[in-house]
Amino acid sequence: MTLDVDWAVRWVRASAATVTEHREELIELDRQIGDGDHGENLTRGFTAVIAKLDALDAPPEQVGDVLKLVATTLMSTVGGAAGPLYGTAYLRAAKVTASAQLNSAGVVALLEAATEGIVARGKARPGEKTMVDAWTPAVAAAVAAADAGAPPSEVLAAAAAGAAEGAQATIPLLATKGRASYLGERSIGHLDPGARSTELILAAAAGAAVD
Amino acid sequence: MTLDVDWAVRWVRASAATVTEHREELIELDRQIGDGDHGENLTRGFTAVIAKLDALDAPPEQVGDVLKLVATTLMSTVGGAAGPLYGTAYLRAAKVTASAQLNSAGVVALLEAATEGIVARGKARPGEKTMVDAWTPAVAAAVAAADAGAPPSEVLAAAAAGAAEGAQATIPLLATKGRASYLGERSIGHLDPGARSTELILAAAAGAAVD
Amino acid sequence: MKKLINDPQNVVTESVEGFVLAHADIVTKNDDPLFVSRVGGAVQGKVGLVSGGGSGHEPLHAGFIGVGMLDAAVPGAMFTSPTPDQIAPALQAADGGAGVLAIVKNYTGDVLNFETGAELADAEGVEVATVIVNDDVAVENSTWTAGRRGVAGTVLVEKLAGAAAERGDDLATVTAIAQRVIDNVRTMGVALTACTVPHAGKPSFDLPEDEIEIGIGIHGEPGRHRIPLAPADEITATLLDAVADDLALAAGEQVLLLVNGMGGTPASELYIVYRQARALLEARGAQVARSLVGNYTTSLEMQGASVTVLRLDDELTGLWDAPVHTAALRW
Amino acid sequence: MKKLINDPQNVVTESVEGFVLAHADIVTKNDDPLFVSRVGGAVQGKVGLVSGGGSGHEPLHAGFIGVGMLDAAVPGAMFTSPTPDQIAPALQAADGGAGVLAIVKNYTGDVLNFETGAELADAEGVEVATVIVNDDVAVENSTWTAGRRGVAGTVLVEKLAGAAAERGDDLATVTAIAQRVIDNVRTMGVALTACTVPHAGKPSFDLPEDEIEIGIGIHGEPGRHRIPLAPADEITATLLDAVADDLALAAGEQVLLLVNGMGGTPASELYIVYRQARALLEARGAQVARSLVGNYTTSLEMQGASVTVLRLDDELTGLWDAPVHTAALRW
Ligand SMILES: Nc1ncnc2c1ncn2[C@@H]1O[C@H](COP(=O)(O)OP(=O)(O)O)[C@@H](O)[C@H]1O
Ligand SMILES: Nc1ncnc2c1ncn2[C@@H]1O[C@H](COP(=O)(O)OP(=O)(O)O)[C@@H](O)[C@H]1O
Ligand SMILES: [Mg+2]
Ligand SMILES: [Mg+2]
Ligand SMILES: [Mg+2]
Ligand SMILES: [Mg+2]
Repeated sequence: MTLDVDWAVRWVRASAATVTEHREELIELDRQIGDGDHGENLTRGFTAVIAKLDALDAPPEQVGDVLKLVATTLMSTVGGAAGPLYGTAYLRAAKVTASAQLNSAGVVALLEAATEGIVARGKARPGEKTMVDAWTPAVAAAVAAADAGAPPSEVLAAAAAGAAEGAQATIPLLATKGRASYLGERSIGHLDPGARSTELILAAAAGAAVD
Repeated sequence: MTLDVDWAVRWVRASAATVTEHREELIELDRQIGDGDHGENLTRGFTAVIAKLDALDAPPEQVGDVLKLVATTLMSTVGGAAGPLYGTAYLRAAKVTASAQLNSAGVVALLEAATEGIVARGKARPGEKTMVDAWTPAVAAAVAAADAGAPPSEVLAAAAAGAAEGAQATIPLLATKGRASYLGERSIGHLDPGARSTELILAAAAGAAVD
Repeated sequence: MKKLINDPQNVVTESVEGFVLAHADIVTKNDDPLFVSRVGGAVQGKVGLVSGGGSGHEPLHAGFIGVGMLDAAVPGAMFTSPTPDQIAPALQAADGGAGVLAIVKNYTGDVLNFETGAELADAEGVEVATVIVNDDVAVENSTWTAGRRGVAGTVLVEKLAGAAAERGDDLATVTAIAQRVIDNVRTMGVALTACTVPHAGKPSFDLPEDEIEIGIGIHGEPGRHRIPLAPADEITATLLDAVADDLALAAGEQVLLLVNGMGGTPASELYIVYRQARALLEARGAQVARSLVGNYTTSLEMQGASVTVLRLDDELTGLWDAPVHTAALRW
Repeated sequence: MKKLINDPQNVVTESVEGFVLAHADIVTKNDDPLFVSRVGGAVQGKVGLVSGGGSGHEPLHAGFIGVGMLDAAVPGAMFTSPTPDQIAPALQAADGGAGVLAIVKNYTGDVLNFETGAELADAEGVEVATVIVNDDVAVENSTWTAGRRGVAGTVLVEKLAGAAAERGDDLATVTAIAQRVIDNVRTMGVALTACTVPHAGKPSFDLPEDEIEIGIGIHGEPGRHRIPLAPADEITATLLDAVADDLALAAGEQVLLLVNGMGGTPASELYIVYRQARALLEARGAQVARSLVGNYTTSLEMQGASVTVLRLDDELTGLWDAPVHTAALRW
């Protein structure tokens, strides 16, 4: 069992759908410890991605082509912290998925590259209450699943579950990166919006793999 | 029975007290159809009057002296429409009370002069929803009482009652003078603040005459 | 009531004190009675310009003292016209021997107090002329009432008459210029929220979350009527149409467009209003030759805006472009 | 949510459109991607100055384009930093052959997007230097966090570096001047009310009627802590002391004092804050040599203010006094 470019397209469409559906929730989370634009920014970005995808003359051939389109579109339409961070994530992921099919190791490589991209740009380590706290356990769970011989769809399901857990675990954290860090102690007790959107996007990836 | 300079001083002190006591009410009335400063303006003005009165080297000798002090102080401390209008009222009243004692005719003359002063400055006729609508019936009631042989204290009581009635009667009026006129139809249904303060001041005059 | 103030009674004196300290190169103040005037005193031989009125409309009027505009300003208590004993010495302080023009907004209180103030100054040998600004088209049937209010158009009167005085026009000419501006300027405003006068402690009117007041003045008075909240373009059309119709604006005319914030409106919103007002003027065939966008005649922290249109001619345009050096307007 | 807007999605484009129409003598805009630059294009041989960031802080940054200040500004979505594809062409448009200084406020988003934007411009042959403004002393432990935010001090960086560029300094010198300003400027702010981002539709935080937020940023973020409403003099002391202490201000020093309104604060209140801040600086033996009071770095319609102190030296004072001709700052 492998994942192909159709999966990637389904993933992107599902990402756009879930981000748009949770727009208000993400805005509200960001309003509490940030500036209230995360849901708006991602919705704007993924809406633009879908528009670009729909406007393509020829369907994309490889997973990497899809991810690269996502990367450049998010970079030029999202802005804020999330734009460059997600943009770099997809760009790095695109680089390691230049093949037509992804097996479980390929899925792990994709997730690892994305996470490394985010860390390279944002310089956040785990525990600083950012999206890194969702990506890191997602990668760990994916690695464990792949090591246990799970097929790509299950690797993604594990990653999504890891991201969900990681997102929840940001609640008690004190933010030391991103806008929430300005709040000091007052950042404690809130779910990080970027961790939540990571959870949504990885759930979309897993969902797209079982469709 | 006549009224002397002590009555005038009592009247002024009672005016200051009642205006201060009704400060919020006058502000609220003015807030509804004006700019919400009438109670503040009159309190500031009468507080200054009392300070001037207290600072006098020698007690004033005549009713007219007291009224002139009130006139100049209100003019220089109240501002707004009420400052010049009340200021002129007291100034004109002072001119016709240059004697030590006021009989009933003298009280009528005082009230008439005050009203004429307000009309001369503000150009409002009765029915335009201004303080003129309190002063005019006050004068009419005073004239009737004096004609019927009432003593000064009863002439003032009649004037106060006339002012109270006149003030109430401003409620259904459409304002065509003063700030309330800008509201057009929306000025209907509200008591005019200047008519209400006139009622308070004339009640103070009557009260000071029976003390 | 949430305000960056100390004792509500001291708002005017403290804020004027701060203003004069911050702009000591342009203005100075007299304390008792309170008025603000140009540093260095009256300009000999120049017609003096004085305005004043209740406080709470900042930068009006003290913010417009300086070369090319006012010589003195008289701040009253919050939303309360100043008193004659303030006005008279301000008129005297502005007199450089060529007489003084008093620019008065049309409110009963302002008119009456300036009347007496002018009388007192006249008794001291100051020649005083007075113009009454009444640009607010929201006041209907104005012949049967206290008349139209003076609102944001006042700034334009002060600028243009100020430029005329600065170039050396005599009192009659400066007065005529001021009157020409008054005759050709109209304004209408909208409030999204009320404002709170410090001494009153509560909002000047209660406005539901989904309604706005059309035709407000600048003293937190309620407007002529209340309408449901609408898109900015619609609201702007209501204001602009009233103004342009009243002005009987014809195609081909040149105008100055002033979009004035009431104090609590973000600049971004004022420019959205400007964009539409300009488009509507151009659709009428008028040409927006000069523009001004910002907080110039405010009502404390009220959210809202007013749209002012002034019909220009070459002379007025030239006077507009003449240098001005005040705290709030400078070029 | 009560705003003078049309579709919340169009607030930025419509308001920039209005801004450019109103100031067509100073600025022009590029539509896709959106940025604003000096009319007439880059000045040959002069170092270009570019800034940008989320919208909602007007007049920052486009209001500071013009002679003596910026060459281009890049407006992002509301409170959202712009994207590299906007930033890169703005940097190019500002390049007159002597390189470009990017003035970036210290927010993760702004820093990252400008980083990429500069890389893209560099690839097109534009020499780009970057300074990061981080004047907000409200952010404690800044070494362990995203660092201090860039707030109202940005205006001073833009003015002084702009004057240096205008007098012909090269890129290294202009950058050094900008950095010297950054090293010597500190700010702290207070909010009495939250603001409402159009797309969010509700206030950025909930604040009871008797509480205020100390140490807010300019994006409607809640502050470091919440205190009961207090007199202006007390609040001002809290802000000024934090700023002056952090700056290690010594007696005898000359400073520039900026009291900045957050957008919804009446001018009268800003001057009350100014009065007290100035008194406290003088009590410390500092001399307030230059002042600026008004809405320069706002958070939409937020009510509140920030106090900024810049340590001056003769060169910086001279650069401050140098002519500037922008929509929002002019002398
Ligand atoms: N340095 C960083 N590293 C990783 N993630 C970060 C960093 N800074 C911020 N983030 C993430 O970005 C999210 C905020 O994104 P968004 O609201 O779109 O941008 P902004 O903060 O510029 O408004 C945060 O919730 C956090 O997860
Ligand atoms: N032209 C006028 N003639 C008589 N009274 C007037 C006139 N205009 C206003 N008033 C009175 O003044 C009152 C308002 O006074 P005040 O609130 O102190 O002044 P302002 O309207 O300037 O704020 C009104 O209620 C009305 O009774
Ligand atoms: Mg955000
Ligand atoms: Mg009143
Ligand atoms: Mg008043
Ligand atoms: Mg943001």
